[in-house]
Amino acid sequence: MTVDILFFGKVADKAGIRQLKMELSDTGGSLLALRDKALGTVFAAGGLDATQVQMSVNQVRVTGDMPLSDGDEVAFFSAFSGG
Amino acid sequence: MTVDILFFGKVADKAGIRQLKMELSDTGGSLLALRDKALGTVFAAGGLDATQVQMSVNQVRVTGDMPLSDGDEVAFFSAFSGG
Amino acid sequence: MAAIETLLLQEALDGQALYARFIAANRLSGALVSFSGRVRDTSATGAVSHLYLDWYPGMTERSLADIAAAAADRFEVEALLVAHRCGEVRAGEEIVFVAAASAHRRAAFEAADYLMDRLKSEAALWKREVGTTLEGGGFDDWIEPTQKDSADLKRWNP
Amino acid sequence: MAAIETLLLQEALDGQALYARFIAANRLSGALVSFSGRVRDTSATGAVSHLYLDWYPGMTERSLADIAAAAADRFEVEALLVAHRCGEVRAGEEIVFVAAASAHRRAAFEAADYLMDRLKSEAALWKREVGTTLEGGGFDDWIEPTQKDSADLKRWNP
Repeated sequence: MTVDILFFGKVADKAGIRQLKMELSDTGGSLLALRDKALGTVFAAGGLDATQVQMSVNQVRVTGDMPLSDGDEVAFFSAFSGG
Repeated sequence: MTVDILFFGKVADKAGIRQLKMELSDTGGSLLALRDKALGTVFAAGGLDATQVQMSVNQVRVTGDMPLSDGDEVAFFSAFSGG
Repeated sequence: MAAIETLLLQEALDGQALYARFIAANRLSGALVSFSGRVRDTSATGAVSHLYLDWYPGMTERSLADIAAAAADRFEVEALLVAHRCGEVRAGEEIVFVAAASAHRRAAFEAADYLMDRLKSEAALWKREVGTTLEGGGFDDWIEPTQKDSADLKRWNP
Repeated sequence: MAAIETLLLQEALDGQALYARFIAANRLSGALVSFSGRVRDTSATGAVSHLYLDWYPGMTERSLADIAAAAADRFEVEALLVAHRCGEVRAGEEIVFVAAASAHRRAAFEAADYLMDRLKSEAALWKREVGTTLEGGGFDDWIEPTQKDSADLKRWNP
């Protein structure tokens, strides 16, 4: 039971990593728990906090918590800036 | 002492004429007098009245009366429609 | 100082060529907005074969230049191009093309929008629409500015 | 149903070619508005050499398509084209092109304007600006949406 984790933009930059696999069991299967664990480890070095990190699950943006399933693709990223 | 008179748009159409020379002395040298004389003769057949006729003198739009000089170019036309 | 070009064309207006020229001349601008207007083949009256745009040589050119100069005064633009047809313009042909280049996208949009609203009611042109009604009869009508055209213009001078 | 095309391009974006294609595909539309955005060679920070646009394959394409679909729902348009660069975009190169075709000039203007405001804050792209400061040092900064971008977006959802 694993999830694929991707990082984009400033978040990828600060985390110093673009991709990661994590065991779901390590985080109780919740998105916010996964984020907080990632913040506590990967992000801490870059000085990022939760307010700077946006999320998607299977390429759909999510703002609150949700349960994760085996094989889900979770992404953490900074605010979009296009145009 | 003459003025050149030009007609454009619906006004030219209704008047059935695009160009005309008139003696200034016939109208006392005033733009509105010239217009009313033109309305009374050329325009009458087309059923145009003064409210449908806009004016310029020497290619500058004029809304009220003004004295005319020898050789002035006066135009009568309907509302602009471009674009 | 904005670079301003205005064209009154008796022959075909080629928006694609004007766009290419404008984009090539403004490679340092961050934002470029263009508008192209074409004669539609149908109107409320019926099937349109062509428009005829009456014009006043000298005064019409000056009205285009005045409208472009007012847009350049009002918006932070680096370049403006205004091209308008006169004479007979057949259904499917382009009748007007405007483009605005600016450092700022909002200024470029607003300048092009403003140019079009003013051209519609304040360019010295008189438009006649010629075609065939559904019943098969011919029509040939002078087009006067609509209330909508007048409302569009008032947006800029509330 | 509006004809919608969205493109995410890792290579050069040629606005002139896209314009030519769009105008050719929409010869029956009365009004056509286009916007082209280019990377400027200077910013508040200094001389810009290039932008780098990070993207999320799949999600970025879908965000462009969603924004275009929303514009087609909201405005009376006949066709929309949205093209956006990703990856490295050098100063002077085009970064974004949008075009809208409609029977009505106001709808074409509004659709293009709306597309740009949404792309700025809601396309799944992350922009880094790279260059040299006036003092000669290098910079490499992530660009976050500004208050102005957020205000621009709010115009459509007051």
